[in-house]
Amino acid sequence: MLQIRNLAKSFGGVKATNDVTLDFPDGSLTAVIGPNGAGKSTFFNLITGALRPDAGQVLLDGVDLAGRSPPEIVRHGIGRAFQVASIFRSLTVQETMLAAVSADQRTSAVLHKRFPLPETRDRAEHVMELLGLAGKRNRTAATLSHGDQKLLDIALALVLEPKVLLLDEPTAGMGPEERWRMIDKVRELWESQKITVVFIEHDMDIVFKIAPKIVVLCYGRILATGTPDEIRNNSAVIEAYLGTEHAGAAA
Amino acid sequence: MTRTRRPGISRRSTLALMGAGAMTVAAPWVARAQAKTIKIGMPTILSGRVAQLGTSSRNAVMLEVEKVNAAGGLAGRQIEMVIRDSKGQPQEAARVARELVNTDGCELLIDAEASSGAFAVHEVARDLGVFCIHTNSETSALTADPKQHIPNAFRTARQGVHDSIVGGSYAAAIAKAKGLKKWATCSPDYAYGRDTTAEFTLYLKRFAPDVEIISESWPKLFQPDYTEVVTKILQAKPQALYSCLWGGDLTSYIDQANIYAMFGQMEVFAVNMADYTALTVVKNLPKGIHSGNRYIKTFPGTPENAAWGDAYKAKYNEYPTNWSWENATAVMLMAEAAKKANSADGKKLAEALAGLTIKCPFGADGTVTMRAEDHTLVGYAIGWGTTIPQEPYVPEVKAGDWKTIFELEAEWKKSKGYT
Amino acid sequence: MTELEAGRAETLVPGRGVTTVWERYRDILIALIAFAVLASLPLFTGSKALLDFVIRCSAYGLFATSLNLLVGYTGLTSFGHGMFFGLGAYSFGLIMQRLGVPIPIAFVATLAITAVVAAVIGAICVRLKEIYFAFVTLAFQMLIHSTILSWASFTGGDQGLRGGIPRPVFLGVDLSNHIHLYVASCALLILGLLAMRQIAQSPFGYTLRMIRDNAARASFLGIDVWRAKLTIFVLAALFASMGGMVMALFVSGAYPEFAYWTISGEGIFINMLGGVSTFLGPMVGTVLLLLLNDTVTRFTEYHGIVLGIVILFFALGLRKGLLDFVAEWFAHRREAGEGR
Amino acid sequence: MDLDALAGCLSSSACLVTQTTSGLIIGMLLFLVAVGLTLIFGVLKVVNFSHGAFYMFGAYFAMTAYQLTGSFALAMLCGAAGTAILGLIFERVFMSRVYGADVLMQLLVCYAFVLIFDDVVRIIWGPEFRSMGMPAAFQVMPLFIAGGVVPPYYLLLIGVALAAAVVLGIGLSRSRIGKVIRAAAHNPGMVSALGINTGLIYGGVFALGGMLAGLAGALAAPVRSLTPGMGFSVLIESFIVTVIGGMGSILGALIGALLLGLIRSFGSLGFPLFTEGLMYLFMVIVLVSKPTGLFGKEAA
Repeated sequence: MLQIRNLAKSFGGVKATNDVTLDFPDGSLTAVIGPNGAGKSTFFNLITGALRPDAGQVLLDGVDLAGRSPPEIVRHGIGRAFQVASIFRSLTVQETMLAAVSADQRTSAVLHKRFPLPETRDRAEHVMELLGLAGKRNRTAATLSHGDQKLLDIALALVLEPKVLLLDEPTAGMGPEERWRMIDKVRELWESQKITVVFIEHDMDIVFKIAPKIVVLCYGRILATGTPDEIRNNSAVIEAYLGTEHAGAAA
Repeated sequence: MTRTRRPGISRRSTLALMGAGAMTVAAPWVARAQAKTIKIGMPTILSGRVAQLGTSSRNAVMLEVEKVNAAGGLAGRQIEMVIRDSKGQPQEAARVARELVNTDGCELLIDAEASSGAFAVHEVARDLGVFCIHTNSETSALTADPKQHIPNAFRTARQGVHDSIVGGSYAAAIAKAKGLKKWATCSPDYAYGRDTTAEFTLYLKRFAPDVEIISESWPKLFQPDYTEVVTKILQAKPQALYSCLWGGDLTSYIDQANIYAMFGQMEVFAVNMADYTALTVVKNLPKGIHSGNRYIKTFPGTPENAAWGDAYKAKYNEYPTNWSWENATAVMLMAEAAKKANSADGKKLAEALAGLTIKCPFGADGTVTMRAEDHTLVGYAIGWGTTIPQEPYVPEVKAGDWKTIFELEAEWKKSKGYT
Repeated sequence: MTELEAGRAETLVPGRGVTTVWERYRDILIALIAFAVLASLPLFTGSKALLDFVIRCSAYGLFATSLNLLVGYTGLTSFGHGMFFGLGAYSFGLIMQRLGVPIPIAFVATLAITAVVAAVIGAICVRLKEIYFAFVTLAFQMLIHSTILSWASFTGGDQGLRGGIPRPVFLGVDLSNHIHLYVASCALLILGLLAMRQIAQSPFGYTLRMIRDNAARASFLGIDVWRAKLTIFVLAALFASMGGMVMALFVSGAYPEFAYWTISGEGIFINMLGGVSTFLGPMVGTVLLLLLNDTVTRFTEYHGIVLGIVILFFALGLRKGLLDFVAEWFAHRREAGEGR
Repeated sequence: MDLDALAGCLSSSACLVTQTTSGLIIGMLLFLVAVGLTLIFGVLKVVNFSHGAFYMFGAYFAMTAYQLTGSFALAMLCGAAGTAILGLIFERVFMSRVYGADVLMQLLVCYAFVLIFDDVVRIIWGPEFRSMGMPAAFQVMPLFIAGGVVPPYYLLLIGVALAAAVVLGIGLSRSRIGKVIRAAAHNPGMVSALGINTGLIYGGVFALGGMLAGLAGALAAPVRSLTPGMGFSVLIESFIVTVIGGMGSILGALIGALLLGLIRSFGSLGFPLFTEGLMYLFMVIVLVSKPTGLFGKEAA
C-alpha cells in the first residue's frame, strides 16, 4: 500500500504540491487529473525521487521513501513511465529489456560475464510478449513509432516488477483511436499483473470510463477524490475546470 | 578502378587512394641496400616555437657537410644528411632517431634537439649503440653525470656550468667595481633556466661574497606576458638583474621592461642577449646590457670566424645562431676523427673522437677539444661584454679563462657527486 | 496505430546482443590469432622500424580505446584522459628507477596508483555533465602537468625522467631486448583490448550505453549513475595507464608531454578519425594517425597544413570516423541490395 | 613558496598599486580575447578552439601595416579589420558547415585550422620570432600613481579594452542588433522565422569575436614577440577565463579575466613556481562548485 502523507514542495514561493495526503491501496487503479499546472507531474516526481520533497512522507508498505534517490525508490518497488517516452535510443527493444532486468537483478555492474545474462531472458521475454513488442525485438528504439516508444517506456517500468506503477500520461501525443488502444492495454496490464497503477490523464472520457478511482489536483492541492460518478458531480471540480477554461480563453 | 563513373565512385576511389597510401608508407620499412655514401641522421626541431633554431642548425650542418664532401667525404664516403622534424617533443625525437637508424640506414646521428629531446635521443643511442653527437643541449648533466656516460655519445654544445663560471666571475668583477650588492634573477621556469641561474649565482657569490639575491622570478617558458614579473622586480629595487631568458621570450621581456624604464634603474646581465636572433629583432635595444657570447662573428676576433659568419650569411641571408656553431663544430669534429681513424665506422669514430683537438674558428685559441673523460667540448670561445644597438652589437668581449673554468668545473663536479 | 498491434509475425532472428556459445569465444579466438600474427612478425621481417611502429600503436591504441569506453560507450567526453597516460608512464618509471623492484610488481603498483588517483579525480569530475565534464577533466590534466613541471626534484621537471628506465629480466623476459619488448607490448595490447571488449559486452557495458543514451531513465531503473560513471572512469584510466607504461618502456623515460593536454587531444582525434561507434574504431584511428604522422614528417616540415587538411577531409567530408563510415557504407549497400 | 613577499606586498601601497595595475593589464588584454570566445559560444554554441589564431593574425597584420606605413593607428586598424574579415570567411566557408554536428566535430575543424594557420604564418612571415617595436610616441617615462608605476601604453591598452567592454555590454543589451543577436542565441529558429538572416548574424558575431582577438593581438604586438603558434598560450588562458566567468557571459569574461590577471600578478609574488598551477586549481574549484562558471546561466 502506497500512502502519501502531507507531501509538500514549493518552487520560489509557489506551492506546486501543497499538503497532499492520499492512499493507494494494493491493486488499485487510480487516475490523477487536473488542469494544466495543477502539479500532477510534480506529484509523480516527488514520489519517484526526481524531486526532493520539502515536507511529508511517501510510505510504501510502511517504509518512508521521501527524499531518497530515484534508484533507491525504484528498488523499493515504485516504477514509472514518462510523459515523453524516455527510452534508450540506440539500443534494440530486446537489449533494452534485458538491460533493465539486469538493473533490477543488481547485475548491471557485472563485468566478467557477457551480456545478456541467461537469468534475465525469461522476464524480458515475458514483458515483451505482454506489451506486444516481441515482434520488434531487434528494432533500434529510435526507429520505433511513437506509440511503440511509449509502450517500450512502460515495458521498462513493468519489467522491474514494481508494486506500484506510475504512468505519466500514457496517451500523450496520440491520436483518438490510438489512445483507446493504449488505455485498454494499461487496463489489461493492471488486471493481469495485479499491481497498483496510478496514471495521469487529460482525456476525461478515458478517465471516467476506466478508472475506478479518481484524484483531482488543482494548484498543488487535492480538490477531490472519489469514483467517476462522485467526481462528475463535484461542484468544486466543475468550477475548477470551467474556471481554468475561462482563464485560458481570457489569456 | 576501371569502372564507369557513377555516384559512389568517389568514395571507392578514396578507399583505393588510402590503400595506395598505405603501400607507399610501407615502402620505407624495406631496408635499402647499403650504398657507398654514409647517411647521417639528424633529428631536430623544424616546427613550432623554436623552429628558427632547428633551421639554423640544419643550415650550419649543410654548410659544413658540403665542405667535407668536396674534400672527399668521411673517410672517402660522401655524406648524405637525413634531417627530420621532431616538433620539439621528446617521444617524437626518440621515435625519429630510432627510425633514422633502423629504417633509413643512418650510421651516425647528429642530435640537434633541445634538452629533454636530447635526453630521449641519448637513451636511443644507449639502446642502439649508434654514434651520436648532441649539438644543442647545454644541460651539464648530459655529460657531467657519469650515469649518463656512454662511449658512443658526445656533446659539442657549450655546457651550462662553463657559461656560469665565466658569467659569474665577469659579473662579480662588475659588482665589486660598481658596488652592486642587491641582485634579482628572472629566468624561465624549466631545467635550463633553473640550473643555469643557480650556477650563475653560485659563482657570482663566490667571487663577490657580499652579493645578495633579493628577488627571484620564474616566468614560464614561452610566456607571452611578463608584466607581473617586471613589476615584481621593480618593487624589489635591485641594483642588478640576471636573466637567462632567450629568443623571443627575451625580446618580449625587453620590450615590456622598456616601457617601465627598467633598464635605467639597474644593471642587466642577460646571458643570451648577444645572439643575432635577439639582437637583430629587438627594435629598441637598450644600451649596455651585459651578455655572454652566443655566436658573434667578432668573437673570437679572428679572420676565420668572421669568414665563417659571412659565408653563412651569404648562403642563408641571415646570421648564424648559437646552435649553428655548435652543429658546425660537430661536423668538423667528425671529419677530423674520420681522418684520424681512416674510417667512418661509428665505433672507430668514437675512439678517434675522444680527446681529439682540432683547429676550429670557434675555439678560444683557434682550437677546440673533445674532452676524453666526459665527451664534452672544451676550449670554445666564451666571454662576456656589453651590447650596443647596432653592429657589431657587442664591441668588446672579455674572454673567459679556461684554466679557471677547468678548476671550478672539477670542484663543481665533486660537489655534485659526479666524480 | 498498426505499430501497436503486437504479435504481427516477424521472423524471429537471433537477437543482436544475444550471445551464443560461439560468440562468447569468438573474441578470444580473434585475439589469439591477432597475437599469433603480430608475435610472429619478427620472423618474417627484420625491420625494427615496423616493430617500433607496432609498439607505439600498442601504447596509443590502449590509450585511445580506453578513451572510447568513456566517449563512445558512456558519452563522457574527457579532455583530460591523457593525464592517466602520463601518470602510468611516470609512476612506472619512478618505481623502476627508485625502488628497483621486478617489472611485474611495478606494473601492478602503477595500476594501483592509477586506480586511486582516478577514483579521487573521477569522484569530483563525473558529477558534472557534458561540456563541463570536459572542462574539469582538462583542468585536472593541466594541474597534473603543472605539478610535474613544478615538482622537479621528484619528477625531473621539464627534462622528464632521465637516465633510462632499468629493465631487469623477469621470468625470462628481457624488456631491454627489442624483440622481447615488442612481444610484450603486443601481448599487453591484445590482453588490454580483450579486457576492454569484455567490459563493453558485459552487462556493465550495456549499463554504460544506457547512461549514454538517457542517464535519467537509467537512474529510474535503479542504476546508480554516478557510481557506474566513476567505475568506468577508473577502469578506462587503468588501460590508459597501461598505454603510458608501454610508451615509457619504449622511450625508456617519461616526459611531461605525456601528461599534457595534447595527448588527450590526440586521443580524441584518433577516436574521431577511426570512429566511435565500433569497438575497433580507435585502433584503426591509431594506426591511421601514426601512419599519417610518420609519413608526413618524413616529407615536409609543414605537417600542420597537411594534417589540418586531412582532418578537414574527415570532419567536413566524411563527417564521421573511417570505420563508422565503412560500417555505414556496408549497411547501405546491403539495404540497397535487399531493396532490389 | 614565498608568502613573506606576498604579505610584504599586501602591506605596501606602492606594491599594491603596481601589482594591481599589472593584474589589470594582463586581465584586460585577456578579456579582449576571451570576450570574443564567450560571445561566439553564447550565440553559436561553438567552442572556438582556433580563437588564438585570430590573436596571432591580429599581431602579424599590425606589424606588417606598421612596417609599411609607420602609423600606429593604422596598424591597430589593420589588425582588427583584417581578422574581422578572416573571421567572417572562416565562419561562412567552414564553421557554418558543422553547426548542429557533434561538438567534437566542431572542435576538430577548429583544431585543423590551428594547425593550418600556424603553418600559413610560418610560410608568410617565416619561422623566426619578430618584434613590431614600440611607437616613439609611447617611448616615454612611466607614470607614477600613488607610488605605483604605470606605463602610458598600458593605460591606452586598458582604456581600449574597457571601451570595448562598455560598447559590447551596452550594444548587446540596448541596440536593435544586440537584441536580435541575443534572440538568435536563445532561439535561432524563431529569429529566422521572423525573416532575419541568421547566417548573417552568425557570420557577424564570428567576425566581431575575431576582430576583438585581432585587436588584442595588435595591441600586444609592440610588447610581445611574434611567432607562429603565439596564439596558443593566450587561447588556453582566455579559455580558462571564459570557463571561470561562465561560457557566454560578457560580464563573466571581464570578471574572470581580471581575476586571472590578479592571480598571476599576486601569485607570482607568493608562489613564483606555481603561478600557472594556481590558475588551474582555481578553475577546478570554480567548476566543481559551480559548473556553469561564476556568471554562467544554468542550461535549460
